[in-house]
Amino acid sequence: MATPALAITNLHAWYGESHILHGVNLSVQPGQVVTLLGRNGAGRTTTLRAILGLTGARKGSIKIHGEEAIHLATHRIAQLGIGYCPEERGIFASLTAEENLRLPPSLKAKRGKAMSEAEIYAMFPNLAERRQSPGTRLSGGEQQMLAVARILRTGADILLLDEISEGLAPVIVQALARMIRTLKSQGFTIVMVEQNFRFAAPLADHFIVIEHGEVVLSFPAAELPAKQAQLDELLSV
Amino acid sequence: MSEYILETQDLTKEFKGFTAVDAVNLRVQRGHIHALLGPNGAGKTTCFNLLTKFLTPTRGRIVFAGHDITGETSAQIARRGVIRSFQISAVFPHLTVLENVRIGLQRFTGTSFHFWKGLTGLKTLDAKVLSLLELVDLRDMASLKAADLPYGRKRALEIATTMAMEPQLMLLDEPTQGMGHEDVDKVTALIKRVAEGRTVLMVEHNMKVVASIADRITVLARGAVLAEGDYATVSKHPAVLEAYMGTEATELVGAH
Amino acid sequence: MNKKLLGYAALFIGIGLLPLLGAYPVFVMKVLCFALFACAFNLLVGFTGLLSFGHAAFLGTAAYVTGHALKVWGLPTPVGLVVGMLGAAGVGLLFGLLAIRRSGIYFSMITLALAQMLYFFFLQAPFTGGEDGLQSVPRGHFLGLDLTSDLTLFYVVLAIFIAAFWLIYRIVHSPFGQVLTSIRENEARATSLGYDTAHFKLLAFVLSAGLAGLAGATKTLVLGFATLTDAIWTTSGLVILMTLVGGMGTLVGPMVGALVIIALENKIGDFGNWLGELTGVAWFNSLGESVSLVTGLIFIVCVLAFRRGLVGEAMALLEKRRASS
Amino acid sequence: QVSGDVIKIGFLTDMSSVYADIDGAGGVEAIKMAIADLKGVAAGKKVEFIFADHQNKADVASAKAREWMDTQGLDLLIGGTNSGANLAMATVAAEKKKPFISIGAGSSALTNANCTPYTIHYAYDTVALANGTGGAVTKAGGKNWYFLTADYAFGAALQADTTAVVQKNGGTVKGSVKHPLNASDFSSFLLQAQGSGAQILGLANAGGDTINAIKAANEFGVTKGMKLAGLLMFINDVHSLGLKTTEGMYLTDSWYWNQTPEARAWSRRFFDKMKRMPSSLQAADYSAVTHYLKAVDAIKTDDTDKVIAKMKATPINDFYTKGTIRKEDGRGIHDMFLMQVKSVKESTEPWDYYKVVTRIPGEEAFTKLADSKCPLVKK
Amino acid sequence: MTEIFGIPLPALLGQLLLGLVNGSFYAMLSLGLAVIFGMLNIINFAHGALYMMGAFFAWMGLEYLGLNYWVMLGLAPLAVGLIGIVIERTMLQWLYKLDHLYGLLLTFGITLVIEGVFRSVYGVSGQPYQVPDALQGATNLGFMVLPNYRAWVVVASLIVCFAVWALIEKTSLGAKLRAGTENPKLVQAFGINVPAMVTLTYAGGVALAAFAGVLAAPILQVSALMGSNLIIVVFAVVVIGGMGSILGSILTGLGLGIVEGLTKVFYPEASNTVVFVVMAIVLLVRPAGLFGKEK
Ligand SMILES: Nc1ncnc2c1ncn2[C@@H]1O[C@H](COP(=O)(O)OP(=O)(O)OP(=O)(O)O)[C@@H](O)[C@H]1O
Ligand SMILES: Nc1ncnc2c1ncn2[C@@H]1O[C@H](COP(=O)(O)OP(=O)(O)OP(=O)(O)O)[C@@H](O)[C@H]1O
Ligand SMILES: [Mg+2]
Ligand SMILES: [Mg+2]
Repeated sequence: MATPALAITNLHAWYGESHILHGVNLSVQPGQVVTLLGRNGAGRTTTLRAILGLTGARKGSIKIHGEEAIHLATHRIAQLGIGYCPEERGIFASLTAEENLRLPPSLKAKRGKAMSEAEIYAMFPNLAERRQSPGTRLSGGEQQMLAVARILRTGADILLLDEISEGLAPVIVQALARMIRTLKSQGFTIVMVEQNFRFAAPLADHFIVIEHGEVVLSFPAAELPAKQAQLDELLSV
Repeated sequence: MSEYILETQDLTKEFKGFTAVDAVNLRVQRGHIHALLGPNGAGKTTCFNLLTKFLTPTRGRIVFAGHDITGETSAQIARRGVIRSFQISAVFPHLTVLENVRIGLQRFTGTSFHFWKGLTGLKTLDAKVLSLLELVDLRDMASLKAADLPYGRKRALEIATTMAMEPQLMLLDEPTQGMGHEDVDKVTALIKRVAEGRTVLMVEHNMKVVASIADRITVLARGAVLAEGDYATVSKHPAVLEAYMGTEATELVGAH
Repeated sequence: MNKKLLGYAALFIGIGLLPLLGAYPVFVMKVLCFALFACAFNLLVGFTGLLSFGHAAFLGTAAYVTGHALKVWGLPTPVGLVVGMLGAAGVGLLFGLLAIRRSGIYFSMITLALAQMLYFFFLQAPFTGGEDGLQSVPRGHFLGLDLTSDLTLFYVVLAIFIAAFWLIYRIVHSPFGQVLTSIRENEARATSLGYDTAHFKLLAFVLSAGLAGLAGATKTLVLGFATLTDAIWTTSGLVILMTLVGGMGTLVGPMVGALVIIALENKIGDFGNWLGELTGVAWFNSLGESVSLVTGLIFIVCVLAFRRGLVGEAMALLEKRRASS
Repeated sequence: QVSGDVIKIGFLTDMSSVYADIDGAGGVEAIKMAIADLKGVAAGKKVEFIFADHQNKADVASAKAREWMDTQGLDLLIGGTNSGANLAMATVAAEKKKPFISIGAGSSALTNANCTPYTIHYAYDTVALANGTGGAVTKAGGKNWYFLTADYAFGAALQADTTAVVQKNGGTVKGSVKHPLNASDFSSFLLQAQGSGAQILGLANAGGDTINAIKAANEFGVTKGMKLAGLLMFINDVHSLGLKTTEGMYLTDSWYWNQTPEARAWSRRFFDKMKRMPSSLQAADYSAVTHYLKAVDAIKTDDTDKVIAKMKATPINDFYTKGTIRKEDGRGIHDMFLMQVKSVKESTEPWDYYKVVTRIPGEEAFTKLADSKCPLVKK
Repeated sequence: MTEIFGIPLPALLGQLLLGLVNGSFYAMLSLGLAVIFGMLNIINFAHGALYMMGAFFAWMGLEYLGLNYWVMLGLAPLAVGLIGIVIERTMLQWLYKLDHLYGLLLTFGITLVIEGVFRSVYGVSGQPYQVPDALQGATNLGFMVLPNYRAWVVVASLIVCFAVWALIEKTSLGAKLRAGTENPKLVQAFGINVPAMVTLTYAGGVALAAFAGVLAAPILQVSALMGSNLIIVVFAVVVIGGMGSILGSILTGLGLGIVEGLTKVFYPEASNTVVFVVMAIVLLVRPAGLFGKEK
């Protein structure tokens, strides 16, 4: 088996004294699309943040393309080929849309295919129109597009996407789904956190359910029908 | 007396071009445990900050027990009996457990500005403090420094301090966050117990906790109220299902 | 508790014996005055969490007011001291009302700026004697004691110091002190419990100013003059250093810090000469001219490696040992 | 009968702050030279010398002086720069009954309102400066004055003393502007001075303030319409400003290194050690210590009263000056000199900065006994 | 002649212009403080000392190396910037996790050391520094004689302030800085070396101070203490302006220079204190400062 793009073993993370992740284990193969499921507050976002070293303290092992990243500074981790689209979108108010888009630098160790600005604007025509507006003046949907768009420029080949379909109009969600498929076909590795199961289900190769800071269920897409009942119970409100 | 102890009208908070709380009309019934739910960043903590004046609302009104408290300071609101806890535990780390609780009780003695007095006057409060600590199983740890407590015990201490203020309305921000399973159950039981005769408004991500103790639930998303009702209603509410977790995996157009 | 009391008693008796053991009383008195100044400052920074960068204003105000009261108005010595202290507390109230409006770094910058404003006022005001200062302030009598003798004055100053120290101890261990501690540890939580933290901070500020004033007034009495040095911003820096070196938030720390820093100021030249002789490096001989350089280095070392100060570190060490045994 | 079997001389001056160059380490060197020239012995006893930096702080000066007298058996205290510090030292010396010679302080109060039997004010004071520059410039036709005054006691005294002299000589004062001590920017004050239409701009300030004011005056073309009179300037100030900016200025001083052959000879020795020419204060440091040690040697005791009496009884006659110390108030009385700063062309060697314009006899330069408010002066 | 409150109009204009000169220095220094504060959350007390260092480097360049004003105008900020890098890497970076007050205390200590070194080597009486030949002389504006050098100072500082503003508001580097001030962690998560950016920001901020120092050298005497008096005034300027915006700190700096200039005409005794008085008033009316953000 090839080196996993991302391999996490026994990851613990804290916010201050609050112990959020209690030993997460997961592994993602290159080119795979993995969806992290779980209830609100289960720790999925925290998992993504911990990969990048954005939580308070963390412990365990995180290997990116085989390279141990637990002791690296955040920007060094990112440079290993990670593109992060945060849950709260992280659009900078003091930057225009275009500046937001151009903010992440191209990564040196380019493994994936970096999209050009033209390709991006072609994919999200709304953004082209509003490139001079201050970032946070865009509508929620536009902000979400911008947040995704800006990591496609960099050449990162592992994308961590936190609830990108949230709050978007159905057409856009469809566009995003198409986009993810395209990205997948181009060989991107994708880890998605999704509430919108309808959005995630057809895209994912693999599902992982997190509960109380631990992985409680992990199965490939093929097993989805068999696991559906268990999944419903784990995720029911 | 109105049946609602707390009402907000069009409560709104905007940060530099972004609305964190959007025209929220919240009504909390006296005696209820009322849960505030919503995804991360939905504006729950911001709501708490507005209610206790840690942030000034951009618009809207807050009425507590028939008084318009929109213009009052944090301390005034607290003295009206609205006491909050914080998402990240808020104890006084270098005071002992006993002193932590006593500092709250002390306010009622009216001696808080007496810089010339010794602490003997406060000792009379200790009995009451210990009985409060008893409630949260902290009595044995009364003389420890708060900083040395395990995290779950700190949250319990925080609740004890909050209770000491005899609040009419307790605002608890994620009281079980960051705890192990046993602690979660303990704290849930504790909240249920202390809620008797008071009103509690709490933010909680743990559905098990919410399902077991909440009388009423308000769900926020993107700063606005998405749904409201008891657990049964809310958990079936289509918008909530949509925002939380679509259980029917209906296929997306064009999928597969 | 009792052990602590005994410890303090021993400490003060020890200090009381110093002149009899040949220590130079004026030097010890000066250290006591600065120790009191640092203790007063520490009441604010150590127990309330407010870093004032303008405390010299209070030392200076009281020094001038007391100096003027004794020399020009001819008031009895105890009255002069009290008047100076009240003057400082009054200035403290005014500064406090403004500075309390902001917190953190801004609070520091505002106190610094206000103190600088007062400094310029003192520089120009006729009653301060400008840069010549207010000289030859008479010591007078205290409760029938003639204070011209250094030794008599010494015991009076020591008594004042003990009284003030007791008051500070009292404040720290009072209901009010409890609220201050809670504000320092977690202001938001204290507010949420219903305390108007601004009012508490203001009272703490005024008390600290008043006590710093007492230090300034006493210093005028000891040395017989009040000068701009008392009010200049570097003096504010000095008291921060004393507290930092000794240990913020400990009761005795500031005393130790004051002793170390004053001794350093006085002895660094000798020390430099000694080093110069020892090492043959001529530069050391000029160390006496570089007090501020050395002070700056101590500052840096303290902030980087030694934030608990001498007493704080010692206490931590003791605690560790106790915990491990 | 020498106390402690040594003769201990203490010197407190500014060694690190604004006046450090005027006296400071150079003053220390001058005193060491004085002691060495007498082979380190007086009245058969060893002479010891200690010094410290008072950082221009009266409190430091006073505390140090007190400590030295209480614990070190000090026999003579020399006060370097700064009036505030010197007034404080004088108080302590009087209390401890030790001789105190003030060299660098300007305040005439030292031997006037605040005089003591133990204070000797050796070199100069504001009155002498006023009489020198104020008097000479007015007599030379500079009748219209405007003052740029440092806003503190010393500046005010200098302005007041000079005003009196100007008016006595038939001049008028058109106005004055106060600037804060250690002002960084003088442009606005100079603009006001320029608008006054006066002929002479009197600088009633010292050190860095004088230097900055002169620089700015040149820059703003003030010097085109007005003549500058520095009321208190030392050669170090001129050195740091350069002749280009200072040429033609009047100033009053008690001594200039290139004044006489003896002065030159001593100054060369000093230069070899310090790499700069001595200021008048440094020369006075040497002179005063020599005068004291010779008095001790003559009467074979360091008893305060006797030495002071001897010093007052003996005329001073060395390369620094020829004069006396007035019995009544301890004021050193000697000639003062009005000098003019040479132009670059006139200057023939490094540090060749002044030409002497007028000699002002001591009796005219300093406060007359009749005008003194010193309580020791019986009237 | 037209008079305003008894002051002839030309004289007033002259004073306003002079106020602008001083304001230029306030603007450059408070701008540097604001930039540093934005990224590091540290109030750089050492700013005044580094400004002094800039002036000293200009003087030393001429004295020891024969490098003229124009060369040093570039070199001195560079050198001070390098020193800034050393300071940030060896000391400041350890404090980011602590209370901001420690940053203030540390930089205060650094100030004492830097001043102490220069003072022990060069004493305190100022070193003269000549106005460069190209800018000698003065221009008669009719209402006043304005030395060419001062005019240059205003122009140069406006250019620099504007350039810094443009750099921060209009370039991609500036975009990174602005983003970093909003959310440094996220910016770092994009693979941008934020720690290095922080270091460079500090270097840039202090280089700005050094640049101001070089500009000041021919106006003031170059002396060890030239920075410490200025810095407190600049602090007051910062409190008045509030740490809100780049433009805000520039405008506040210039404005207060002018206010101070006017005070020198109408009530010179207060010229040292007027900035502090303005500060007190602003605090009463707008505690966050004129351009300050809500807490
Ligand atoms: N910055 C923070 N400080 C303290 N606690 C936090 C912080 N961010 C998140 N938490 C807490 O950590 C827990 C896990 O949060 P996380 O964001 O990982 O949840 P999630 O599974 O992504 O849920 P959601 O659907 O709400 O996004 C929650 O209890 C949350 O409140
Ligand atoms: N002071 C502030 N300035 C700007 N934005 C803020 C501020 N405080 C909160 N926000 C933003 O407001 C939104 C709501 O935050 P809030 O803390 O209320 O969320 P929450 O519902 O409590 O989430 P969680 O479950 O993670 O605790 C977030 O996007 C947050 O970034
Ligand atoms: Mg999440
Ligand atoms: Mg929250």
